[in-house]
Amino acid sequence: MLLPTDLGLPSRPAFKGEINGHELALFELMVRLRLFERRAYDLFLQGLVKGTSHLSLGQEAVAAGFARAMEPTDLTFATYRGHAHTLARGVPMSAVMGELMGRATGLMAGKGGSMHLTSVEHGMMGSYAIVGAHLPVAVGAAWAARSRGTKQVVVCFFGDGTTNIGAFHEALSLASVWRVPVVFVCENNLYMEYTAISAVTPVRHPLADRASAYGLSATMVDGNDVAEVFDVARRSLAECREGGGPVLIEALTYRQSGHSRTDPGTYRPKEEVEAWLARDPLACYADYLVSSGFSRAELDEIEAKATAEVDGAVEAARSAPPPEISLVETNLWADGSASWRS
Amino acid sequence: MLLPTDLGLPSRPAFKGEINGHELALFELMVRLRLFERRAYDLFLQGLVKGTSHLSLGQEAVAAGFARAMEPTDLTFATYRGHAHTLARGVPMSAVMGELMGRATGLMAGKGGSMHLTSVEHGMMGSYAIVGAHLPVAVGAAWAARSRGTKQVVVCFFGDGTTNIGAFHEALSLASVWRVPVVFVCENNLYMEYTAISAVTPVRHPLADRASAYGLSATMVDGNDVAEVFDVARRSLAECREGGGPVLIEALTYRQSGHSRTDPGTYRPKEEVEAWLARDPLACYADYLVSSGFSRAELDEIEAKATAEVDGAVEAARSAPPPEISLVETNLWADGSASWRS
Amino acid sequence: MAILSYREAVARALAQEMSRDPKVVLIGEDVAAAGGVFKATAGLLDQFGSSRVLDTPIAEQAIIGAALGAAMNGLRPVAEIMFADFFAVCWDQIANQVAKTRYMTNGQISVPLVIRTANGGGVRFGAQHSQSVENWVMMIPGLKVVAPSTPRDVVGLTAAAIRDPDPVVVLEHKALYAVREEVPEGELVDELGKAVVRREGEDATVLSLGAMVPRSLAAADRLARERGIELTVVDVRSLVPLDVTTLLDSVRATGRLFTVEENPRLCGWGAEILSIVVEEAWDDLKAAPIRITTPHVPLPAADVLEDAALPSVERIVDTVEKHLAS
Amino acid sequence: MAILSYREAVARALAQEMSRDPKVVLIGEDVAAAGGVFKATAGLLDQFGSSRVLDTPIAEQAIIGAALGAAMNGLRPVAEIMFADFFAVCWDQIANQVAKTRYMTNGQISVPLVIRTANGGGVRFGAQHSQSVENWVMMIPGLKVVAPSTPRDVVGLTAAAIRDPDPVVVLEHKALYAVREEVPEGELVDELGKAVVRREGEDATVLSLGAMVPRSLAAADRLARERGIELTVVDVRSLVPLDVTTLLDSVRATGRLFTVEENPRLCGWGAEILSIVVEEAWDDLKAAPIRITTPHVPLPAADVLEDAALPSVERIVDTVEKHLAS
Ligand SMILES: Cc1ncc(C[n+]2csc(CCOP(=O)(O)OP(=O)(O)O)c2C)c(N)n1
Ligand SMILES: Cc1ncc(C[n+]2csc(CCOP(=O)(O)OP(=O)(O)O)c2C)c(N)n1
Ligand SMILES: [Mg+2]
Ligand SMILES: [Mg+2]
Repeated sequence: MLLPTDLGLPSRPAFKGEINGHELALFELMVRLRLFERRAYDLFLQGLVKGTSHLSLGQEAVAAGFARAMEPTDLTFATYRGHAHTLARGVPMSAVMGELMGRATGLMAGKGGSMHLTSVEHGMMGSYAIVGAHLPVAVGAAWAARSRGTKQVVVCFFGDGTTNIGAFHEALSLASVWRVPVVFVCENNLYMEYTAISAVTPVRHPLADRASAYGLSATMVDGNDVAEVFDVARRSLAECREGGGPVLIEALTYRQSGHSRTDPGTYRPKEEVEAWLARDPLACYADYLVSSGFSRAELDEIEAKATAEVDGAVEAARSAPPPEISLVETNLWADGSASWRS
Repeated sequence: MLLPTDLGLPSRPAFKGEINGHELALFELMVRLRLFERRAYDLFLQGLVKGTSHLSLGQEAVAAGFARAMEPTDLTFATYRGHAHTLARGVPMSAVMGELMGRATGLMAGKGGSMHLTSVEHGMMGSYAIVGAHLPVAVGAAWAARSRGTKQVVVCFFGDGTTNIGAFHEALSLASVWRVPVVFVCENNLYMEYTAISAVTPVRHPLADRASAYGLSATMVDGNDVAEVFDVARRSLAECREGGGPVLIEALTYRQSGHSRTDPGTYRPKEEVEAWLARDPLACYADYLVSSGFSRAELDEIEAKATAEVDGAVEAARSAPPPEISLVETNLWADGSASWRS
Repeated sequence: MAILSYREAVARALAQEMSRDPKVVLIGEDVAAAGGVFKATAGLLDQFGSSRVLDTPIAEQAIIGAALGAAMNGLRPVAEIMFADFFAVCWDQIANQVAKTRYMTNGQISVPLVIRTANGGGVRFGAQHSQSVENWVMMIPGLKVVAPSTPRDVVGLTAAAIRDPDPVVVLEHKALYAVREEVPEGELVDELGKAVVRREGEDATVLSLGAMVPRSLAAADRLARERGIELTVVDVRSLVPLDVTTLLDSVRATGRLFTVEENPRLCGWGAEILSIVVEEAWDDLKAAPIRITTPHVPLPAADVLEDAALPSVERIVDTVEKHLAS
Repeated sequence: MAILSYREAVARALAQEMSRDPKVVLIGEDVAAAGGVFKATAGLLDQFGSSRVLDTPIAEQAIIGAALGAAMNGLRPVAEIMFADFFAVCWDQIANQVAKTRYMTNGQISVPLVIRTANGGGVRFGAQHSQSVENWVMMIPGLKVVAPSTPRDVVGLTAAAIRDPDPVVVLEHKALYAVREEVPEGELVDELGKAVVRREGEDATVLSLGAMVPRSLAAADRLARERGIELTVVDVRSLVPLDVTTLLDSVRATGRLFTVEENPRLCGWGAEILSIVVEEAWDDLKAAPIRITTPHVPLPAADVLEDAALPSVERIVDTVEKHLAS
């Protein structure tokens, strides 16, 4: 069991980060992510979303804080737990919902599914379902950005469990040697699937305790504190953009739901779950906003709008046709075909 | 360019380690390794050793110091640069030479070759030609040792360049989490093939600077100082044997020859080569022995004996027949066959 | 007889062998405390304790490497790789180390280990969690490969794999974990390298394995009922060693061969078996043998697309019918 | 015309394309300052500078992953994997990421990258540095695969691979690096997916690629000289896309097929081509097509053993002769 206090976190986020002018935008984004994920969960239970799905409930502050700090041309690389990161970059809910429900209107017309959300148009370069695989890819994208002088920064999200796999190590080494503009963000939600990360990891802080192995340092942030995340994100992106090389951030947060659709998450001690629910990134942030002068009513209005947006997205996906089955044999190659004959 | 002094090493090894009673045995072992490798090189030039081969010239103190400190039941895992480690565990020269020359008398009857020397009988569990691959395997052997209560310690040798590959990271993490009796020995010879390790590695000490990432600490030794290596090896093995979990050692040394047969090593600055040749592990140790009362004559005698042994091994291999070609289709399976049909 | 699901059969096989031989140990991600993400190892930690059932970090190279090292030093490890797709992250350990060790050392080192994994598609997991890797492993000399299609066979083949002195890959099919059937009580151990004729008919031979077996049987029933076409359906079960005798006997009897495989098309196990049949039973063939495969594409996620990609009962029926008619 | 070695042809192809397109970059272990361990990239660092020719740590997952990410973001990387055997340590990047990205994103992301590697045996490097991985890559949907057998083809096929908008694996054959021939001056670019008939004869068709092409040609010469048997020898050159037309045309003309491959036997490219031929040219076949392969074992290191394992001129001669006689 890891209580927030064990990790040196306050029992509620402090919201001390500099977010001037972004207060409501951050709130809106988090609400949208939260409501989308809740609805996605309901739709699973109804059998309308098939396969598997990994929600970001409880981790919205990381996705929101970063996305809001990024330039439109910056690039995101995320994992199978990628709904929030995809939406946060501005991808329409209907396209994401369509993909989850396997409709023709889906972001990839149903070819990718929940674990592979990608929207190049929005700088969302992909969700990767093999743990660790996207870290080297992010390094490559950042190398190209530097080499072409695009001023893009690449932000690469991954979990605590990912720090034990080989690709993580190779990617961080290479990123450091080549000094490329990538921000590695470890969303430490304390679990790799059903196993507490502490049970299978030799250090307490999976990313931060390893930074020096790559000649780098790391920043730890309260991943449930959207103000801190946004503030740190903004500074990290600026540092990278000015040639500061790779930046490492470990965001301490908590996965409020199970690992994936089929997981009730019963292996987590009740006290731990409760302590983390008490520092829910959204509820705490709403309280903070009210305490700093925003009205509950305006927050409620934002929430209502987000609910309507989710409703609309679900409706659009429900009424959309399934993809044409001819799609199976398309788009393997750049000429649009899937033929292995010349 | 990395001079010994840049790494904090004395210009000649200090020979301060505790080696009481092992003085001549260590000398003899190093001489045997040296002369064997030199002869192997000559045989390449004559076309009698085919394929490729990676010599340990200049690195003999590591192999000798460790092997001498190990119990017969302990296990060695090594790389393609494995002649020295194999001989040091007591494998007869003729079997190794036979394998290099592809004869029926070879350690694996020619099926493995220079890069895969293995002699289970001598605790030499294999030479691995894929960089990093043997580190997880060593962890598994150590896990079995602990689980079966055999009191064996596993010693796993690898190079500086190996610390950048994924398997290294996975192996060290798992070894630390499971706390198994393995000694990881990084022979830091400053080069990965033709590239200086410093050009492609984000930390100065490839292993030592990364120990903390696995919740471990590391010991650095002068890898050209057989007394120090032996002393540290003995203590590390004892620590592991008593349940001390994984131990990390970075041995600073230098590859006096090129990377492999075809490499003249011209990319190395002359000054660097000279500085390291001046601290040749064997010549310096001989001087040390003489200065501490051993006679040149007894050393010469040991050398003469070793020369005779090498001569004998070459002669035996030369006159041995090639392997029967029927061997190609044997020993894939435990029943001795290689059939894919039932 | 107990009714067991395919996933329960995995745990039963492991328990049977772990009870019998203290050297058998199980490692993998979430296999211990959580009982496996497919719940196929549920209860084993309680029964055998934490020194024999071990959770690992997410580090497949370490998992297979550790299993190999342990197999070299007196244990008989069973390593779980959660999804067959993840063979890719530990492919060096599987293809270059585990498979080659015995040969390279000229028999000095035996490698009695089992790699279990959830193989195959049909559950809408998308391109990186649905692959059928039968051909990945079949093509590597030094690996034995089995793929059970029923709960009973899960027990028999897994037990045989664990007792085998060589590395065996057990391809469980993730779309079958919920399938239930009666499985005899008591110790159950099969022999590796035995195909089973699941149905006999004289018009053509259909070879399949894993989740394609029930589909082939359903297609055969439909063809018999609706067209009077009688198929022999052979469950290949073991790709290495391969029961060439049973396969050829059947093809010789019917003169016609169809393979049904989930592999993407190129270099699948179907191509291999077809080649063997052509080389060894040429004169007995009445027509060109035909492969029914997934097209040569990654698997799409959406249900309609995945269903269109994988060989379906309809596609088997149509293909067989069309070729028998011509 | 200049006389070029196969290894020089690699550098020439890369220089040709790097001069033409500033987006083409080269990464790998020892490729820059050292010019490659096979000296196949010698001179490129001097010519194109350290921002376009980069040494990497020993980290193949990072090499391929970085190439993929760079290809997504505007570069056209050529990544060297020193030995084809090392595909195993980055197999996830090759098989699960590079190959599937375009399909999974429904065409949003193109992946114009090239993976070059030293493939094949014959130089006594043993089981982990001698593998022929044609089938490893052919079986993965989303990879194009070429395998030049001559210096001229190295230039033409490598240039075509670099210009192609999809991922292409170029299998250089390490036993051919020293082979020399005249190569035309000026820009040289082939088309992917074209087989070349190297020799025509009416008695049988032999399909081969890489180092098996010169062996097949030598066998054909010997058979012509000593037995009056005239073979067509087709250099397949490109496994994906596959020039089915040229292959089938030849088989239809001769009615007999032999494949010669270095892959270990099971699920090799020979099995695939044999299956295609059987499925599509059944009526034109006069006899069972025959595969000549390495047996299904890892490659041994000793010269006599390796020579016995790989298809040799003698084995090709004997096999063809035996089957044509019967
Ligand atoms: C190589 C690989 N191994 C295992 C898995 C199965 N798996 C999917 S998610 C996951 C846990 C990842 O944990 P973490 O990195 O902490 O991310 P989180 O799910 O908590 O966001 C595992 C083991 C996988 N997808 N890829
Ligand atoms: C996975 C893999 N990548 C690359 C190689 C090629 N290679 C063989 S040795 C070597 C250098 C290894 O350097 P280091 O670990 O320092 O060991 P050293 O050779 O110096 O003893 C390389 C790159 C390999 N064998 N395996
Ligand atoms: Mg996690
Ligand atoms: Mg080195």
